[in-house]
Amino acid sequence: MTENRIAIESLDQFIFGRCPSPVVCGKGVEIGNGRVIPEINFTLPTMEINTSTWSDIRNQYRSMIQSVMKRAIELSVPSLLVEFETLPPMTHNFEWAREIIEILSEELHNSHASSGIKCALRVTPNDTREFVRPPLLRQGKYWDEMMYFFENAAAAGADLLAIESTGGKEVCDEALVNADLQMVIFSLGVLGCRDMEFLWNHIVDACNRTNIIPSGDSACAFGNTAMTLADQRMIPKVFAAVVRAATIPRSLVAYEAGAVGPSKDCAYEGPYMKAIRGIPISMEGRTSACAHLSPLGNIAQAVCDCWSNESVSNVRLLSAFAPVVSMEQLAYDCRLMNTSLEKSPAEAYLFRDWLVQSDAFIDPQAFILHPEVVLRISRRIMSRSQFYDRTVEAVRAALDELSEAATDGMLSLTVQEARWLDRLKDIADKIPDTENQMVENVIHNAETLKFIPEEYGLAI
Amino acid sequence: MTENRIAIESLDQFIFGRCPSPVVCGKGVEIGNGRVIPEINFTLPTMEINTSTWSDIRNQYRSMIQSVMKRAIELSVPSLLVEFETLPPMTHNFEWAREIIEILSEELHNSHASSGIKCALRVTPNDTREFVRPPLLRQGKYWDEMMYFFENAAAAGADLLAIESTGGKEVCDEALVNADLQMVIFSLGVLGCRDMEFLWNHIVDACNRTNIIPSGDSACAFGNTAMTLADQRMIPKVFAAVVRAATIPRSLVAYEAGAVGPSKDCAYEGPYMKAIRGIPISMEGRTSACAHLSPLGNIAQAVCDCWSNESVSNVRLLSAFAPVVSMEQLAYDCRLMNTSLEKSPAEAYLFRDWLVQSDAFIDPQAFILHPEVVLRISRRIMSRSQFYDRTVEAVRAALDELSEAATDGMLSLTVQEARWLDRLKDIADKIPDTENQMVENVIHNAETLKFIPEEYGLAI
Amino acid sequence: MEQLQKLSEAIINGDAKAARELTREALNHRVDPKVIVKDYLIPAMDEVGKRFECNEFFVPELLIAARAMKGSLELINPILASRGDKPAGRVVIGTVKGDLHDIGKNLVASMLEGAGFEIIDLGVDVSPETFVNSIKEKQPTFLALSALLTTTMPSMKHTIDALKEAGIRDNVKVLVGGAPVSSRYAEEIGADGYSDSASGAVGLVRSLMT
Amino acid sequence: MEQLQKLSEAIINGDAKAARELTREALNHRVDPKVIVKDYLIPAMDEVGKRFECNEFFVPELLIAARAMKGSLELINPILASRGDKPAGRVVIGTVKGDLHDIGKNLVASMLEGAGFEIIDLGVDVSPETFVNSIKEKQPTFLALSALLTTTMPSMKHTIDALKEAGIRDNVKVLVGGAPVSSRYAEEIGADGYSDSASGAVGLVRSLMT
Ligand SMILES: [Zn+2]
Ligand SMILES: [Zn+2]
Ligand SMILES: [Zn+2]
Repeated sequence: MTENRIAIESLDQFIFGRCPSPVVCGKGVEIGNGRVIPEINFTLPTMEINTSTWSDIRNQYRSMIQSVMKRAIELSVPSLLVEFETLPPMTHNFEWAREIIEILSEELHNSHASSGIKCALRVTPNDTREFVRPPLLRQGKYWDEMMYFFENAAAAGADLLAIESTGGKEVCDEALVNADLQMVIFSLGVLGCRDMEFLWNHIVDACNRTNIIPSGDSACAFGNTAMTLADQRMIPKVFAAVVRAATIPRSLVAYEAGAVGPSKDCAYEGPYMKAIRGIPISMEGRTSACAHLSPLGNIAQAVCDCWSNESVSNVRLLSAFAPVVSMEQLAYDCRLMNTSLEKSPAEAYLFRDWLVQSDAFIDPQAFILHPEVVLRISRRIMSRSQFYDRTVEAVRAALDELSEAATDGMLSLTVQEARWLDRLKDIADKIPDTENQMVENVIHNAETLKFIPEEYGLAI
Repeated sequence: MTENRIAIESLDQFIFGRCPSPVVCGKGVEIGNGRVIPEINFTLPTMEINTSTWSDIRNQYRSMIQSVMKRAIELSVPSLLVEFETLPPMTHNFEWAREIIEILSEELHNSHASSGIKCALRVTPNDTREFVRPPLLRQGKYWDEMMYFFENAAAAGADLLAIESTGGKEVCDEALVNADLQMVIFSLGVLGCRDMEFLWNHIVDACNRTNIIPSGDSACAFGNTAMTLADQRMIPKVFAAVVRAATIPRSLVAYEAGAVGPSKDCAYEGPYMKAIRGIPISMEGRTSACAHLSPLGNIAQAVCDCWSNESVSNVRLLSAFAPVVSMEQLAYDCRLMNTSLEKSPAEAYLFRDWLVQSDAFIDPQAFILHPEVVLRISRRIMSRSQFYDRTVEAVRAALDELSEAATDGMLSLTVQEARWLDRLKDIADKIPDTENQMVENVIHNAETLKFIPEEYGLAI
Repeated sequence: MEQLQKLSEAIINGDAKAARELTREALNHRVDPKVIVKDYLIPAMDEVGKRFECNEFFVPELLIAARAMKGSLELINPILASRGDKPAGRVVIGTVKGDLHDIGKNLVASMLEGAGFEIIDLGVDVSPETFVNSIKEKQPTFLALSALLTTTMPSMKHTIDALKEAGIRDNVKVLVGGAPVSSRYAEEIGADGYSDSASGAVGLVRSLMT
Repeated sequence: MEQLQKLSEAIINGDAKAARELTREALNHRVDPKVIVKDYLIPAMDEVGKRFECNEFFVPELLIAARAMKGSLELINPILASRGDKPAGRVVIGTVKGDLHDIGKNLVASMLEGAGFEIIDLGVDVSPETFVNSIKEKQPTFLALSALLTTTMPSMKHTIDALKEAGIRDNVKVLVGGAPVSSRYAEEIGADGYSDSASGAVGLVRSLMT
């Protein structure tokens, strides 16, 4: 548990490119120290990963990083982050990951040497623990593989480590499609937080031993799954907005265990991490439409420190391969933010406010990222100190904010959405007051729910 | 010839989303009347166009327009322009173009009927006259095909017509790779302007007869070819910047002949058209990186009325097909510009200035689009009344602006670029004073230069 | 018949208890089980589907209805089977090898189940061999494959190839879906159908039944 | 040899007149034309290429040098031919059917010419049959195809197919290039080489000469 104060107290400390605790990494990269930097991601096109395709895969990563760095240098990008998110076979077999990390790191080194561009490599293995169902979270082959990965990434050339961990997902998946708020709280506030604490203590320990930066975690498997379902009109947007709120205490655990940021690009709970812990955050919005559509295209940018494309596959567009296109778009977006920052803080605040106002009142999921809302909900979350209590508080605070905004006519909701908002408030009122009670209600159902209590330190 | 006054006299009338002469078109679309609207383009992926692939082609256009409109509606886009730029076989055979225009127009109608979204269809046939070499510009099969297209597009469902005409290109191509400024001026200021006058009188006439809006022309084949060559470091950027300036009088001819805008997205001479004629303009920048990279990612946006992706092929990205990704990016960009416009003009000017300042001093091609530079060069161009004189004036004014900015240290140039700037100034000093002189110098070389003087109304 | 109208409503509102009760009652009154299915259950689910298409319902409401429908069918199907009536199609479903994504796959399974199909869910990370064995054993009408990664999409092709090799490709209709999959890709690998959404899958399967 | 050093410089500076004069002089002094080419002309063009790679030169400078080089070769080649020496490779080049873009194609042609190759430029919108006929007639070592549209790229494949059908595919090395073309596509259609830039084309052709 941590102190209850939040790191950013007021709106005029809450802006893109600046945060209370900047991170320095790689070859001269400073994150959150006055300038937004691009974070570029790329992945393979449709192809298989096996020994017969491996040399092509190596070539593709080599050509992706080369062409991306070439364009970054042509566009005078002063500093950037490259993220390598592995594909599952590369987490299973670290030797494959090692080869790619070495290629990327070597090319970053060359670019830095030839042009002085500041750069760093973030590596993100997959959370493969759910390859067994129900997942084994603290033992077994997959746990061992992941830990081996964390222990060895630095030596291969990675500067930062991250993960999108999935503890609790086995329960949350079902809860999402059923819009079951109670089980969302259980999966995130009980299972998710507990797994995060266990996992991140191990990760931070491995990072400290091998001298690499433990950056952050993303509740992608929870919040973004909800967002995608809502975008396809499968579940209500107000529900997805509340799920986002419920992920906050869960993701916070990583930073309490020692992660220092930047948070993961796809972690839209990032602004809360920045507000509460003061760490720099990576965000993605309209420039990541290549990876997923979203209702957060502009607002995601409002308080970002890195600006990312999430991921793009190496397919050919009319101009160039898609990773180069992403690089160019990120470069211009960052130039624009940094131009306003260089002018004066007052001007940059204006820019932030447009980014916010252009999205915030159209979609409840965007509204939850409104900086004022972020600060208010953050304070409420940090008024509690237990994982579970914070999660319940986050959900209730989000519901209160949404209701109030809807009542004021600030946030427009369809009839169906409004009906669901009322329904969710009713459910939230009846949520068990303590983690113990919640666990007691649920644990006898563990088998049906497909999770193993012991893997979360829960005794039956 | 037109009056010498320019339509926009000062910086505080020169902003995105507003122009002196807005255009109303299609189903309720207003362009340049207080709001920037997206202009979305898409094209086929790698495939052939023939009778056996035709049904697939129809399906692809149908699914592209449907998915694009679906996303636009989901994102509450109030108003948009769709551009259909044909592929050469569709200009040769209008029946093919007709089918696609009908599909697009039908789907726009459906979207408008079901959601109220305002929309209009711009159709742009190819300038196929150069299918014979040297080009026949005023007669023959290709001319007839093009005119047939213009006469019939409205009946098929098009709301606006445009073209990227190529008169003079046969001479300019060689001039570009040789950085031959004299021949650039001849190809644009003599040949280009003459062809524009002839062509656009015919187009405007056809449009008036068939009740469709003659929107504009682009010097793409000249200015953007130069930009692409410069981006690949084949020709100096200062030269490409001067070529851009040389295209201004040429493109202006369309509006003097009766085109009313919006100008074509890829016409980066657009800000000059807006300044001089007061028409609304379409522009493309970082969001058109899918179609071509550029040094103009942000500054292109500064005074746009439509904001475009130029074109994207229908390939699958991780999130969706690429046209949908473009639609989402344009929607968010426009939301942001419009948010600042709604706040107050003063705030929107700030935004415009950041867009300008983030690019203008890094690349001479961006510098030429600086709104202050645009107004100054526009005034100098309009101080002359003949096509040729204006073209020479545009070139000299651009060289003066670049030299001054380089001398002041505002614009940074490499040693090589600076050397070329000096060289270009020397050449500009020696350019014939009158069109007659210029023509006399060149015309005996017509055969080597691969153009037919009569096709430009030039007697030998 | 008023009671049966209530059965339809119970399904639409996802009231599983009432649906089961009303079904039991109807069967006791010797209403032809085929009539119950054809005239009340399926129209009820069609109405649910329609509300979903019109954004009146979300998936949770759709799933509750599907569960209510399933409860009724559990009473009806044994009777139909005892009369020798063929049940609606059987569907083997799974996420292909290397891929762990199952929300989309689960949704499709639930919706098909709600539409009266029998579902055999092989889970995630399913190898071509497992699919082949299941098809040999269960003789389904449909095989539905899901993939969410560009690097696991090729497993769809492998699975279809394995069916061919086992000589059972023509015994089953293969449907594919998942974020990176397109109708073009479906065609390329020789699948019989593709849907870009879970809700579209039901219509697809029905259209291929005829 | 000092004079010959000046020849190199004339080429590098693109001074065609001086280059021709110095070449003529050298030939009059009975310098082996092969030596002139190998030790002075080609190294000069290599230097020009190097300056281009380092962003010291732009294409216009490169083209002027290539033209100077061509002028010298016009004096040298007849002598080499009369001695029965084989000239450097011959290249047939063109933009494929349906496509009118020729800047890229022209650049490649000029650069190859500057590097001493004999160029037969068929222009734009060239049909597979025209390419086939030209290859039969001219017997080039290389065929270079250019395309700038995604919808004309398939013409590259058709051209290669036409070569196969005519039974002359193996007589010539096929190179492809143009904005939408990738090395992957080149491989797919069975081309022998791909370059993503005009300047890269010279290196590519040279590497395939050996
Ligand atoms: Zn993620
Ligand atoms: Zn264009
Ligand atoms: Zn265009």
